[in-house]
Amino acid sequence: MNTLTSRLSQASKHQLFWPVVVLVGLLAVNALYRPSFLGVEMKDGHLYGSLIDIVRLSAPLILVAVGMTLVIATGGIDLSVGSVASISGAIACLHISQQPDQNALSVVLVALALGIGLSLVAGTWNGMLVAGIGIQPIIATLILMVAGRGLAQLITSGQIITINSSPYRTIGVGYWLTLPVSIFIAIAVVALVSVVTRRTALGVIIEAVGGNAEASRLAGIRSRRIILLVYVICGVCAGLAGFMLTADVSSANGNAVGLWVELDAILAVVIGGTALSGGRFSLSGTVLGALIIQTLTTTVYAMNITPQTSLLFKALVVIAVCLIQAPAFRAKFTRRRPAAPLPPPQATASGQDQKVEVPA
Amino acid sequence: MNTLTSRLSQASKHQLFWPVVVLVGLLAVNALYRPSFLGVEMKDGHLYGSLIDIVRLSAPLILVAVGMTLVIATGGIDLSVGSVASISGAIACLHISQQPDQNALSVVLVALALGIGLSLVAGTWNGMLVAGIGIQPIIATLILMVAGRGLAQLITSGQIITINSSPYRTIGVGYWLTLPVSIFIAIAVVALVSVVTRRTALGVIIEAVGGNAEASRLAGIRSRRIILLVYVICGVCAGLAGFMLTADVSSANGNAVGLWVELDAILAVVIGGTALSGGRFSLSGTVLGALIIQTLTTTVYAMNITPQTSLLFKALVVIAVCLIQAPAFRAKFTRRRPAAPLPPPQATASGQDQKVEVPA
Amino acid sequence: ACGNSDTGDKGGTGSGKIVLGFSQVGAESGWRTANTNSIKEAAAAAGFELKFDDAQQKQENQIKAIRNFIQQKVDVIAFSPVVESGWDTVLKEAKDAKIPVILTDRSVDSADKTLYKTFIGSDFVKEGKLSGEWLVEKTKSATGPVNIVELQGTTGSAPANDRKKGFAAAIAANPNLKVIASQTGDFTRAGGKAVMEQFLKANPKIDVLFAHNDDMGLGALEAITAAGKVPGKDITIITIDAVKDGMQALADGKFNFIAECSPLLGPQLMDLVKKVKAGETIPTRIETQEGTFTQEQAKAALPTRKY
Amino acid sequence: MVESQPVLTMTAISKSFPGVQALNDVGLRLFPGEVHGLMGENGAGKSTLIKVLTGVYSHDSGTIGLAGQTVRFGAPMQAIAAGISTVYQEVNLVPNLSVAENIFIGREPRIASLIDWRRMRRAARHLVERLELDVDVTAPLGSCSLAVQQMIAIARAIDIKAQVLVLDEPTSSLDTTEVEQLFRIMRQLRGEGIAILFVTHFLDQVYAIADRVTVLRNGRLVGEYMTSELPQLALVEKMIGKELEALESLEDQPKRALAAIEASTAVIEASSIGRKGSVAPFSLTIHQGEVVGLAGLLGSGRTEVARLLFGADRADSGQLTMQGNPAPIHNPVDAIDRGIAFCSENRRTEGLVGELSVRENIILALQATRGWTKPVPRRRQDELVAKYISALDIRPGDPEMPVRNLSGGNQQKVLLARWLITEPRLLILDEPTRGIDIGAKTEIQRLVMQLSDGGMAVLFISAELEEVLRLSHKIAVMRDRHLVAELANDDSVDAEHVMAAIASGASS
Ligand SMILES: Nc1ncnc2c1ncn2[C@@H]1O[C@H](COP(=O)(O)OP(=O)(O)OP(=O)(O)O)[C@@H](O)[C@H]1O
Ligand SMILES: Nc1ncnc2c1ncn2[C@@H]1O[C@H](COP(=O)(O)OP(=O)(O)OP(=O)(O)O)[C@@H](O)[C@H]1O
Ligand SMILES: [Mg+2]
Ligand SMILES: [Mg+2]
Repeated sequence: MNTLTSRLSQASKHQLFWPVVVLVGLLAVNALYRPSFLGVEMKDGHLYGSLIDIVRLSAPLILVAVGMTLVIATGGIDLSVGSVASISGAIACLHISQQPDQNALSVVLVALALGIGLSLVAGTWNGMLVAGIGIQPIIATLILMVAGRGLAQLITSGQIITINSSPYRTIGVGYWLTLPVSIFIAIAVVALVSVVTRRTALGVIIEAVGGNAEASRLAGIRSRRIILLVYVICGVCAGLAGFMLTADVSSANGNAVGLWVELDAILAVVIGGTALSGGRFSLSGTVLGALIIQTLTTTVYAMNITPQTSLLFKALVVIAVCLIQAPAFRAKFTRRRPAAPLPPPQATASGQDQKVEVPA
Repeated sequence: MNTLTSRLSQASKHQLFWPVVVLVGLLAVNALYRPSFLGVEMKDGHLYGSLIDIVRLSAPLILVAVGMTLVIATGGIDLSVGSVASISGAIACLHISQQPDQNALSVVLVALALGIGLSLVAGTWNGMLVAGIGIQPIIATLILMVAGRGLAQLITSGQIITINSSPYRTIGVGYWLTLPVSIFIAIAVVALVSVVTRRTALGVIIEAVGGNAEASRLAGIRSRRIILLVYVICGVCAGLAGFMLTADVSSANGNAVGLWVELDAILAVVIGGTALSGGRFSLSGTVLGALIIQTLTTTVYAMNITPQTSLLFKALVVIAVCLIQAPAFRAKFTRRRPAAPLPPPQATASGQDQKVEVPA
Repeated sequence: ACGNSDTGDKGGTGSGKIVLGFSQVGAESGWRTANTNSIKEAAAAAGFELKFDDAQQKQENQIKAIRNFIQQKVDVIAFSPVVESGWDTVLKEAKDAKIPVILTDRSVDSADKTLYKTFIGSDFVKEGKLSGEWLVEKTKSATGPVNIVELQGTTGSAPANDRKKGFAAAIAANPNLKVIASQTGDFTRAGGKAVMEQFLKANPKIDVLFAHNDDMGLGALEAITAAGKVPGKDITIITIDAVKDGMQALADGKFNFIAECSPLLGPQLMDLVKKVKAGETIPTRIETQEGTFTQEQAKAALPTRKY
Repeated sequence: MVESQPVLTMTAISKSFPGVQALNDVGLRLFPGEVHGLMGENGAGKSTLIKVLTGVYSHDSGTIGLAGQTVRFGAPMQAIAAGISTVYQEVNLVPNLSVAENIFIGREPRIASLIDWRRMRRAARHLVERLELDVDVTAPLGSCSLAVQQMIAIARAIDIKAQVLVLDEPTSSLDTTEVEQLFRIMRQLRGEGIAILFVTHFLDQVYAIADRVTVLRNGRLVGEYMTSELPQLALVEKMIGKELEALESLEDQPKRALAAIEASTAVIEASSIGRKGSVAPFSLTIHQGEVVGLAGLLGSGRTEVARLLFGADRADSGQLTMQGNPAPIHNPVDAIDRGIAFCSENRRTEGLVGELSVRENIILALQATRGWTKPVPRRRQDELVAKYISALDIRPGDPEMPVRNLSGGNQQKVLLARWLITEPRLLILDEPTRGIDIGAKTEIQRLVMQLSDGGMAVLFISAELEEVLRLSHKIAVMRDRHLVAELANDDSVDAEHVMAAIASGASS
């Protein structure tokens, strides 16, 4: 028993240990480059500083990544999150912009409802394609990823919709208890999702479906519903992120909102230690991953790295993360999974290659 | 015995049958919209017409998709093809642009050598990350996808390199025996790859690794080498495509060359009937898939569909293909594999849902 | 602006109308949409049949689209190149097909100037220069160093390269003017804001912001106010384009100067098309009528602003 | 018969996994031209020892000597190259490749590096015939029944010209006839001087073929014995380390009266249920407290029958009746809601979720019936799990261990536990004792009897006819995907009868 708990704690340390190290490392680099980077001052009633920016800006990514985590845990993937964010942001801003009194709370609430509504539809659509018809997730969601931009364009009729609604702005740039509101939203969502997955059986069932879908089916799990559900959740998370992204600049640009966020989210999930092959997932890991990615972006600006090299810089850090995590994986694989019931090829490929690698 | 073989043959028909139908359908639509669409006339010594354009423009996509097919057959994926194409095109153009006589064959040959060289390096890099270190393919190649753009930028130093070299142009827009040269290149590569994979054991081994990496390893296959190899092949194919793309416009734009081609390639592979979960692959299917995608794009222009709707249009066609293919999959799943060892989650998820779906 | 409605005509010059094939860069900004609208309205007004194509920022798309125009035997082709170079091939094809080509708003760097009839559009270098010169003028009294931060457009794009070039050339006149940080904001508000936030924190003393377009400037506004600074006062803001939101900001005194980059070249384009079709000779470089705006001029112009 | 020089010597081998000392100072000698039985309970360390030998795992300490010089394989391919050919416990082949490709993968016949498909198929067909299997070598392996797959794996192994042949529970789901085939070939190979290491839980098989046995217990070496000098009981005691009165008590279980049971209400009535390409329509009635055994040759369709009753595959003809009223079953969910449980034959692909812990795997089916919104309270989980871990003696008895880390037999027990806690009305067991050691096997058999005495209906599929005879009140005989006979299992019936029925298909 003891040995076990200690081993588990070890493992979990493994899983979150390295991401934490990287995050701290990045912050340290910034601090060295510019000591004031870590400084946080009080400006008209709220905290102010690069750290706060990072946290605020990472909020939407956290939302998207949390939804993505569940999808990936079932062995799927959702490429359409960026487009969904763009759509929900667009519809919300469109509605507000058409109202006489943009500051009316009711108006904003309706706008949010509309956005969430469309996100639900989008999520359901993805879920149906994957679970209902059985199109492979990458393809199924790729469709909405591409077509979604078109939809967003249609909603904004190709324009950039500018709004002037303080309640809506609050979502993106408001402060509460000296901290950005967006953070509280992100925290709330993360908390909610973890409770729903971990206090109910949803988490285990998701992991079962991701781990061995056929076995789950024969165990009487309604995999289709579960899969549908996670895509819906993912869609809604993306929709919420869309509000933040548009509220941040009080305008909706169908083309730009949430561009590339799907890749960032996938990275966050993987850096957080959830395998793309599905199965066990870690929400806390994902949150960490999101923070790392945002810090990376901010670092590029803060250190004013030239646009050409910034991409390389980012890539290098990601490699670094993967590399230092690899040994941990490897150890895990060799110690805890040699007889793994065939995880999907890539995973196995790595798994077994690592085994091959084990030094005699 | 008989029933089985006939069933197999059916299946294989299924596999290419529907893509062909779709392709023909698309062409038919165009012909209806503008009868001249199918017309091919002789213009100063070479054939000229929409069909020719489709074939010529699809050449680079075919190259990329063929490489992608092998990678996907091992259960992997290569997101970096676009960047690799951009890099090899950039280096080639850079070299040519720096020479006094851009038309010298030797110059062009060196340029090509440089491009292929870099592509090899890129492919090896991906292969090492996936097979060597065991990073999950999406992430491993995502790194190069992102960083590669940066590299291309650095090579072109953020500018657009324009060249004026007829031998190089030939690769993209030249004609031979009244047909575009690029076609012959594509055909040659496809032929080469099919021979290498089908006449040697390579094909089977790839399918084995993709089907059950652990088992392949126990069977004494050096999965790592195979995986490394396919990523290298994929890289080189992407590099070749890069030449065509840049030669087509006699200039290299680090940002633009090969943008989104990875998605088109993945679509082509899937439409061609190769499962993203790895295992059996079909090169002919992939070629068909590539032709469909290109025809789709051309159709959008020829029928002058507005940008917002064009995306939707494309998406719809892709769904259509996936849909009509789904029953075939479904049938396969239910009839031939109730006890088949766990395909990766998403596949199984669909697999089993399809089973659940089978009407009584 | 969701595309044009004409799909009836089977292409070609079947009907008597002049057929104009136009390939647009994309719809990346309010400016671009205004440009698109201007062209569509003008075409309709002139009674042309417009075959409109959106290249979505991709040169390949644009080349393919142009080839299609050639096949469809349109009377005149016009397009705004996504990038400067790599057009010789397709332009030659057009020339072979005896279809005149007009470049709008962005030029190409083809050595052979006969490949296209004319280039009508703004001069990005000039826009940069105008911005720079205004700043030099404004700060000539300044004794100490003036710290400038620059929000570049999308890396590698012609407007970004040229505006940077022109601006740099202009401010060279006053050694006090220094660009202390320059980062791409991808022409978007979110980009401009995120970058500016860090600029503000990294550089305690920022006197001037030069943004390659209004949208990035507008994004930066948020960052500046959040930093407790007053845009237009503590930090002088110079942008390019003069889209409605930008002009509003200028009129409200949040911006200090905008070099116009007018998208309304539709009418000009249409009578060029007529001329070309009629075989008249026209100059190979035509600049869109556009000016610059100070806060006062903005207040005046705003009511009559089309976009 | 023991020759001078052992071809393979493993000495003082130790291997530990986190929390488990799988092997502790174990030794093994293999002589040319012998069949050597490796015996031990579930989790004794047999498979681990084999995987250490072939380089799947690297051992912590100890030495391996092959034909004189010491070796240490970094990967299976090296072991193969060195002449060690292995059939691993869990069938490890590539489902999407054809039978022929699976047999020859990694060593395809070539003409100057070009693969020679024709020769490959011919050779494959030849091999399959040698094993007297009737399969299309171009069919995808995934479409073959588990037993067939196991035979294919064997075919592959024996075709590799090796000096050492390792077979880890090759007979676990084979029927007597296939076992006979296998033994014939093993003797033949032994005659050619090949050393064969043979793992099984069937004692009679050991005595039928093995010259010597090495016995492991809890990862330790108990000893090496000549089979001829070691009586069954002694061997069993060495394996489980205690007297085995259990077995005896079960042996002389009286056959139980069918009449009483036939009187009791029918739990399920299948009338002409069938599915094209899988099983011909059949009718079968199972009563409360009745154990119905399915007998048949390999590939006769037993698993398919089970899958149909459970809705794992959808029947395309006939209907089901439960407690008198029609009960259409379209999918496992329906079946489970109606109190049917199906313990599938292929635990690895259709049973367990390797990544999840023993506890989560055991709870899974119960949880599924409640839906995800109503989680089984953690305390209740722990009780249930603890209860069945001890009841089935699952080792290591650590509920939080990933189930993939358990030994084959223990995994099977976990799967069994999953279904037992759902307390079904009808329990379908497809090869439930596959790969399970004698001790546990008797436990499970007793369990089945208890359950049926308690009124549970059981459909019992096993390749082991004795087992079927011992447990079932009624035996349904399958042949070529047809249900050809039903025998009331009274004292008159014995193995011969059943075999006869299987052969002739004569109904009774
Ligand atoms: N998973 C499967 N997919 C397709 N066909 C199968 C599958 N399993 C079995 N079959 C076919 O159905 C026939 C019956 O197989 P099944 O496993 O039901 O027989 P069985 O009596 O259970 O024999 P075994 O002892 O192999 O389980 C086999 O001959 C095989 O060809
Ligand atoms: N990958 C692993 N990680 C951790 N423990 C393992 C692993 N593989 C095996 N074990 C443990 O090692 C012990 C021996 O397992 P092994 O598979 O060798 O038993 P076995 O003799 O083959 O049993 P069976 O007859 O059931 O196959 C078991 O306790 C098992 O739990
Ligand atoms: Mg074992
Ligand atoms: Mg069976």
